[in-house]
Amino acid sequence: MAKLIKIAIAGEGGQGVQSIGDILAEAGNEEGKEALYIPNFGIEQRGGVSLAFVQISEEQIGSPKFESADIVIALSERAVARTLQYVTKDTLYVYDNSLIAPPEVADEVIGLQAYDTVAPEAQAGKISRQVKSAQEELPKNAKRLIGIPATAIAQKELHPRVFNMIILGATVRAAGIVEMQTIEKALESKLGKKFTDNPKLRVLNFSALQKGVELMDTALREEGKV
Amino acid sequence: MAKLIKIAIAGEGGQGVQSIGDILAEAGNEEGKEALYIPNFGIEQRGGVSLAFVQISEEQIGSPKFESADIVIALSERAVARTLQYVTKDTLYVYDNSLIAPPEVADEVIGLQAYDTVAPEAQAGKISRQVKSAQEELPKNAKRLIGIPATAIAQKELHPRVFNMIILGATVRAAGIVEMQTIEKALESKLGKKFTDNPKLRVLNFSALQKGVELMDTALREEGKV
Amino acid sequence: MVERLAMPKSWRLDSKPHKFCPGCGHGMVLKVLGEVIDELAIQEKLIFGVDIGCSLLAWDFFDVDTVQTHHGRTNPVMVGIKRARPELLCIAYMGDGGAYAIGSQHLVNVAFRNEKIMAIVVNNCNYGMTGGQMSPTTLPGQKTETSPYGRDAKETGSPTLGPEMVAAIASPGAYVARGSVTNLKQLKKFMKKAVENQLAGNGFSFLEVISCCPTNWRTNAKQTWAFMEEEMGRYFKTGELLTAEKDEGHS
Amino acid sequence: MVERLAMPKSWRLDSKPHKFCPGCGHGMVLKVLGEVIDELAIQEKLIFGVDIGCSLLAWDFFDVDTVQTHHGRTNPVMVGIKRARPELLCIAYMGDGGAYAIGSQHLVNVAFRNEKIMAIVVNNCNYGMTGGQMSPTTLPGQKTETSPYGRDAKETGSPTLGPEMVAAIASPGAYVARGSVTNLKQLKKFMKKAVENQLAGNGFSFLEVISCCPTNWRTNAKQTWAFMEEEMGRYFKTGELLTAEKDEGHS
Amino acid sequence: MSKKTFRKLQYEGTKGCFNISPDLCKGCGLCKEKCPTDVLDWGKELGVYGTPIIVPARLEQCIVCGICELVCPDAAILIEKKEKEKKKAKES
Amino acid sequence: MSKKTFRKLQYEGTKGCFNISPDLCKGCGLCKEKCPTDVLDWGKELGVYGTPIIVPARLEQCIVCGICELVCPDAAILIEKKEKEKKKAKES
Amino acid sequence: MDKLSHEEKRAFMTGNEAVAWAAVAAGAEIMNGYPITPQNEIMHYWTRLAPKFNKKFLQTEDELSAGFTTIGGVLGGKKAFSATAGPGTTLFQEPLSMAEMMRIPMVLVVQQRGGPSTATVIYSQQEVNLVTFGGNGEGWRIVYSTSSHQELYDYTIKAFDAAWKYRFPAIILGDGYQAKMRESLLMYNPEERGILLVQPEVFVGKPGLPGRDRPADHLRNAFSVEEELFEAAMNIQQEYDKMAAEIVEADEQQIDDAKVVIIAHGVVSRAAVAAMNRLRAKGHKVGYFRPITLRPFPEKQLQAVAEKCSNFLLVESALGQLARLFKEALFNVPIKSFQTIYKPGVGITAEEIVEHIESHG
Amino acid sequence: MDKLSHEEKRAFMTGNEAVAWAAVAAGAEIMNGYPITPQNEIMHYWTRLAPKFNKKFLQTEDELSAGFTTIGGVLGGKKAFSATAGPGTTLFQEPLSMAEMMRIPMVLVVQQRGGPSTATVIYSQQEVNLVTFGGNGEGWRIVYSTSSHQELYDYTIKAFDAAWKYRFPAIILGDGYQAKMRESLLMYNPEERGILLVQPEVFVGKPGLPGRDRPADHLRNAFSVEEELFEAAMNIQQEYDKMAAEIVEADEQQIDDAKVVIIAHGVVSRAAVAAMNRLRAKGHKVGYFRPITLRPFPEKQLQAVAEKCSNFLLVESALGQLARLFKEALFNVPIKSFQTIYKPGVGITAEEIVEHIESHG
Ligand SMILES: Cc1ncc(C[n+]2csc(CCOP(=O)(O)OP(=O)(O)O)c2C)c(N)n1
Ligand SMILES: Cc1ncc(C[n+]2csc(CCOP(=O)(O)OP(=O)(O)O)c2C)c(N)n1
Ligand code: SF4
Ligand code: SF4
Ligand code: SF4
Ligand code: SF4
Ligand code: SF4
Ligand code: SF4
Ligand SMILES: [Mg+2]
Ligand SMILES: [Mg+2]
Repeated sequence: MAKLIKIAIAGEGGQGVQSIGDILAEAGNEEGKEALYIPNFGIEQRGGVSLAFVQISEEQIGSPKFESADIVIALSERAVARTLQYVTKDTLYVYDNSLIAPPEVADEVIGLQAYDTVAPEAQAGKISRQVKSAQEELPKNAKRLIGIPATAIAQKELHPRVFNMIILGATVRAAGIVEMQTIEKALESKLGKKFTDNPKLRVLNFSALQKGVELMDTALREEGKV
Repeated sequence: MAKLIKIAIAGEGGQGVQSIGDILAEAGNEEGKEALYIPNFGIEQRGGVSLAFVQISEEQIGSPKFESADIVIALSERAVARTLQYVTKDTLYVYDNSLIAPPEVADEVIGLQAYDTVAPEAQAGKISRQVKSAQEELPKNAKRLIGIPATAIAQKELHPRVFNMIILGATVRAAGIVEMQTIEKALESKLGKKFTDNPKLRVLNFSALQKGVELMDTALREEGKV
Repeated sequence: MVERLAMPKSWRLDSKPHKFCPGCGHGMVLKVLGEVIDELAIQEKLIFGVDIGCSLLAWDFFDVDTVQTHHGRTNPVMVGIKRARPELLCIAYMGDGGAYAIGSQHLVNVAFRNEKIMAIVVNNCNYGMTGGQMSPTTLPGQKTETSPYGRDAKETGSPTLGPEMVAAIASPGAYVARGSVTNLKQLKKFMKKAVENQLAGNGFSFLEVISCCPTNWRTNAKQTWAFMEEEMGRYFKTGELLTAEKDEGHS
Repeated sequence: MVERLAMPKSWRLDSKPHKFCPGCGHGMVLKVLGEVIDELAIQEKLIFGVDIGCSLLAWDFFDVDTVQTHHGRTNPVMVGIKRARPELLCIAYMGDGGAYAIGSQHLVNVAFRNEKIMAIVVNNCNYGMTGGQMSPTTLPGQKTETSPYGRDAKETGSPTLGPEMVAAIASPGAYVARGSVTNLKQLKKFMKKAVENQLAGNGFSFLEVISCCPTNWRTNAKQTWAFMEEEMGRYFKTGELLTAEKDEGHS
Repeated sequence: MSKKTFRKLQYEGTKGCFNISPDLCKGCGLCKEKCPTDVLDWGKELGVYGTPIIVPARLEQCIVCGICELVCPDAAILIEKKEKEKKKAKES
Repeated sequence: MSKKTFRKLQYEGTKGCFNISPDLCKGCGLCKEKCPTDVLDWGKELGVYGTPIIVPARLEQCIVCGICELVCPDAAILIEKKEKEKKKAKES
Repeated sequence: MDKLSHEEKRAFMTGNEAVAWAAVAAGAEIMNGYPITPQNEIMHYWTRLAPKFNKKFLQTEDELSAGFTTIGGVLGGKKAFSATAGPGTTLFQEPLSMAEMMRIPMVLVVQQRGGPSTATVIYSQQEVNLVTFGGNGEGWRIVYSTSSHQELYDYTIKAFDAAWKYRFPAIILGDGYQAKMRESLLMYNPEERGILLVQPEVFVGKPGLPGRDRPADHLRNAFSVEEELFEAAMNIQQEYDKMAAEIVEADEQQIDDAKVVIIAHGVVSRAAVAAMNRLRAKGHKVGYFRPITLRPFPEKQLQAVAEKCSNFLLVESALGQLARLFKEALFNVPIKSFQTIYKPGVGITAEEIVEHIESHG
Repeated sequence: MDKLSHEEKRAFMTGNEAVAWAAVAAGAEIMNGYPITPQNEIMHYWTRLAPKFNKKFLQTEDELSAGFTTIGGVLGGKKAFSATAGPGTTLFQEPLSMAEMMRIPMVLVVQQRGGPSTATVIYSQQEVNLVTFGGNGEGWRIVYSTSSHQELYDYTIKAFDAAWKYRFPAIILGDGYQAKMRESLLMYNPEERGILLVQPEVFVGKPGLPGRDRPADHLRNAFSVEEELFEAAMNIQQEYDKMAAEIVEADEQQIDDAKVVIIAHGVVSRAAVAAMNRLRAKGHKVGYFRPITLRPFPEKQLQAVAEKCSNFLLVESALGQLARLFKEALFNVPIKSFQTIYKPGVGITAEEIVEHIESHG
């Protein structure tokens, strides 16, 4: 494993992108590594693409943002366009190849995912360019392109709200820099109260994580690269 | 005559010091010379010493304030103390050797002199040191010390209010850089309206000017230096 | 495909859907304003000034010349334009923070001077743009990011009553009212009268609007309406506080 | 030789005669304040804040800890001290310019927040310190350096009614009054009540004083009195506008 | 100058037409809460922010009062009264 | 701490003493205008700003009302009532 | 009457009065301001001139409002200006920063007083930092430092022209001495001298229905993402640099054979010239250099001087504010010697400079 | 409870949260502030911590009030601070200038955002001019530029100490990236580490009857005449210079054999170090220098570097603001080469620096 791994995650406002980044980094820190997470923010219109930058390293980390990512996760069509700039020939590019997940508007939060409208100045950066179709735009220069049907699986097998846990699981598997256990610990400390109140939630989230690991496993295996 | 003459005039708030400075400079300008007049001002308590700096020259004038004056006019005890710093061995030092003139508080202005309280930030600089007695403090290093009984003469022969016109006349005589005619013209343009309303005023002011010239003449002659 | 649907003609299509959050009161206020612009046919001579605050998201909202200014400074910028070009109509659009906190010296002095501009204050009981801090109009007990345990009126005071203050200091010719997005017909009436007051050159026109910020309030639609109608309604009474005495003989 | 003559004990002798112009109203206000300090025995716990304006000339006026601040900023400095040390008494002393123009955001927000300080505004209808420009309280038609042809109310507004404004926005516990140096007994009564209101911790205490600036008004003694009694008296009514509702149970 | 257009879904009821644009509806639900006859509910189609849009689920109850149109902050709803209705409204 | 002192001129009248300090009087004239019995006028002595000070030119008219003391912005006047007067004042 | 008389005329007046007249000559239409010593008389004269020349004036509630109403006047298409000093200059940084970003040609006269804080109302050269690089930005302003009433007049006219031509805020930097002293100057109507005044243009409220006849003007100073700002900033900087070459100004005398060059700006440069002349009269080879534009700074001109003589005596009524600009301009230029006279808040006389040079060489 | 726990603990949090904890650790008692992105969370955390630690908070009506109430808190003898950014930093110059003149140890955290004007709420290094030399004065402040959460913590503690020890206002200069990113730091109670925190002192309201038991405290910032100000200014400058030697700080690495030295400050210096390491790994002899105190500036330290290697690459997220301080410090020091990467308002990555050095040498 490289000493420093750089991950860019992008998606729609409601997809829980920031939670993925945050938990990843927190787990890295938990393991005694240097970890740095920074969201993109600005004066924003809702519905802009939300971007999270995560770096985990054995050593001190340089600038909080970077130009090229080791792993890019794109969770919507617009996210694909927005993340092209971070892709190099060494990038592992992960995208959701099921339909784009509609975030649900409801009052009770199941996973960490929610319809999280944020105030304008805390909003992730928007993309003003018009996006055509994700397929057309998928990066041609990446080292590997991996499609994960996270949305479909979440809806079919688990619950739409844990979509981002699947993604988190997949990312952890791909990055291989933190232990799944630590992720679970981090989740536990974030959602501990909710988990105690409703133990089903814990099961649901942890299953989703596991599902993500498996999906990534399969994907990597299918591409015959592991 | 020197190319540049520097005059510092100091007195109590009500003695019309600024008018003397202003008219002197204006007359210099009127004659096509370079002239510069600047009052001392600051956040001030009333009753501070009022200082006027005048320079008249054939050429462009440097800094508006100066360290050594060719002529210093001190019109009160405190003014003597305040002006010592401008005296060098080349300075002609003129002071009022009659009693210090009490400015009159009245509503109608006769000469340019008046009880001119000004707002704090427009006030001339104060002196904070305690002054003992003018006689003790008279500069010892001046080229010439000339006492003029302006107050006494004004009160006795003319009118207390034209005290500063006597001083102006004396200064013009001593400086020798502007014509008395120009001074009269400057006065005329300042007080023209008042003079027309009350022609006696013109006579009074012009007599005072003339008196000042004579007093200075005498003084200079007495000191056997002219 | 359709062009405007229910959008006023003065709304600029290119910037729609607009940049406000889902359910944001700013959208309702600007719809009412758009209708008034249309109905009074003032699009050509209107200068719209937006403050920093969520109002800045309206910087390209209308097909109307618009200046986005600094936080709290929209009133003076509009005063400057109005005095330079009295034939123009100037509307300063701002939040409760911009109007009653950082820009309050401008507001009270604009009122004292009876400047012939109009000011709209969208009162959402918090600093929306910056993520929901306490504002001068935050209700007692209301939790915000800087009053996490609820606003303590003893320590931080009672909610600012803007129109009441302006009415207390305004001169004859001024128009002062408070409307609410919970009563859009009344709001429109006030908005129109306020604009007309400027058209007539009577004096300062001031309109506060009770509005909502579901994002920072963390309310769903039902709670949003309830908070405005009940909680805010208790403190902030709608109605006209001052109307120009002299005849409003405008076109 | 005599020490104090008619000077209150809290006046500092070293800085007397004080720095105000002959006939300046500030002297009268500060004499009344000095007497109140003496009578309420608050010299030890009083912090006196003076604004930039002629009030700054009082920076060493009393034998009382005194802070000279910036133009318009005396209210916030006093708020900062009071909140840091609630056991102290804080009085912000300023002119009509400092209070109603450049510092008006502080004044209205201090009132909104019901800060437990006291503010004295010496209203002399102009900017005295800077040589007599128009101020928010300049009377219609009054000539000043920046209204050389007389204040035009249409263009520049009507005189600010400070206590009326503060009373309109103040909270329970606040004390708001206007006195005048033309009625020094009444002024002293108001001054005392205002100080007591802070002593009791009731709320914001606000006192405007009709005062004179013979230097910039260019008035003689007779005219000075007349201007205050007649011209200013017409606009600015003395009296108590708000008194604390709850019992003032102080020592 | 602006040439932008928005999709419109039209639902024809007895008293009038309910029009909604998925390109404008942000799914805030304000209209739903205000409808006096509980006509509105969430639809299947997604709006501009990827959230379900409002549809007149119980259109038959619609009295074309226009409140939903009035309150929508995004001008996503247009209520078109049928001519008859309009006349009636005027007469009454 | 402060040791500063000021000169005092005392004028004794029938009802009390009129005290004025030339070190404090700035000659503003405010007292003169307010004296109800026209006691005050300009004196020969000069005050702190070199202007004539106030003197009780018609002291016999003085009713020791204290108004002049009250209004003097420079605390230059002190009115001392005679004991009798004080009592009288109290009684009435 | 809304124009100056056509004759040139020699006048004897204060600097503040000269500025008021110059603003009229420059075609200024609106002044919005808040009183502060020592610039008050600019407002006093302007309010007296205003009705005669059909000009407008507004006394605002503070300097923030003075700045933002002035910006409003400019947006309305009028030549608008203000004047301030000291703490007022501090507050003016907020509107100035908006003007920098939005390219709003507001004009500001600054008559420096003592600092920091309230300090004195009298005089200093301590507002150089603030006028050149105040604000949360990159110093996109034009700053003319004047040394005489004639220059106050000339550069007030220039400042309006440069502001409107290049669309940057422009500052005329004087001081309390210049403000309050009286000396002579030649007043003129620039158009009579063939100076074609740049005409103001309307920013908002142009004719035509926005959205139909013309696009609406949507002016902003806030950006959503970093890259937008970066582009805007690089753009403005480029235009600033382009302008710099065209407007930069300096004055120098007797450099060619100089053994010492006195550096000064503003009113202090008068003492510098006087000192130079006196020293020359005594046979000392002394020269003088003075930046007139402090922003942009005449770097090339100064570097050319340094090539001829690099024994410098820098003189200012501040603690090294001019010196910082000077040092930046001479970065990586070898200097033989560098001496200073720093007198924060007090005037500097020719005598002192002469004395210094005679005793320090 | 009004003290931090005694254990040191590794935390993972945002920079804003780190500042709030650091202020508690430094013994800060009062925060008065006005919201502005990207510093808001400092206030959010402080308001949550306040009741637990017996601290006070006031949300003021604007930054002027935030500054002046903070000054009031300090005068009352409490460690008081505020936090701001962008246009707020501009407004803070007025209270800062009063603090400079009256030697009031107020502490201010600045999280830089894009400028000028409202610009962006995100990030920049464009407030260097303002924090170092804003205000109508001479820059009598202490400015620590931090590059990590650990430093935000450490230097917040240092800033309070330096402010109260030397009686100058102190600024902790961060930026939006540092404010909003999460990374690890070690939190500690300074007293447990043997750091003796400087205790605050009361300015007004001391015990005893003024005029009898003690002289009354009469504090002012205005002077009547020029000479009074001159004396005061020279005095303060002298004390500032004396302090400078004691508190100035810089960081440098691998200078001795360096062929190029990268100059950066704040968060950008992380990219500089990373670039240096990568380039070293490739065999390029690259060093790095970073001023930690921007005021006073580590001139001597920089000059010592220049003696060893004077091929510089200066990198900043602004248009030459650090460069101006750098050039001033190296006045009359010959330099071999000077290159720059200026990126106003956007982040700078190690990659860019590596690229630049590899392609430009
Ligand atoms: C001088 C300055 N201080 C602070 C800010 C940060 N700021 C931007 S918007 C805002 C508050 C907005 O609240 P409000 O005016 O009520 O408008 P809303 O967003 O609630 O509609 C603040 C404090 C700023 N931009 N400029
Ligand atoms: C920021 C700032 N702007 C302007 C000034 C100049 N200034 C000093 S005092 C003053 C006006 C004083 O008027 P007022 O507050 O009414 O007090 P007065 O002198 O009349 O008692 C002004 C404008 C200043 N010191 N600071
Ligand atoms: S944050 Fe609040 S006020 Fe701002 S756009 Fe969102 S809902 Fe509206
Ligand atoms: S200028 Fe006016 S207010 Fe100021 S001290 Fe003189 S009389 Fe009093
Ligand atoms: S028009 Fe009225 S009844 Fe019909 S859906 Fe809308 S709100 Fe409901
Ligand atoms: S109010 Fe408008 S945006 Fe909100 S749900 Fe209804 S139609 Fe959609
Ligand atoms: S005490 Fe009364 S009557 Fe006597 S002089 Fe004074 S004012 Fe006049
Ligand atoms: S009021 Fe006081 S200062 Fe004025 S004249 Fe009378 S005694 Fe003198
Ligand atoms: Mg708000
Ligand atoms: Mg006043």
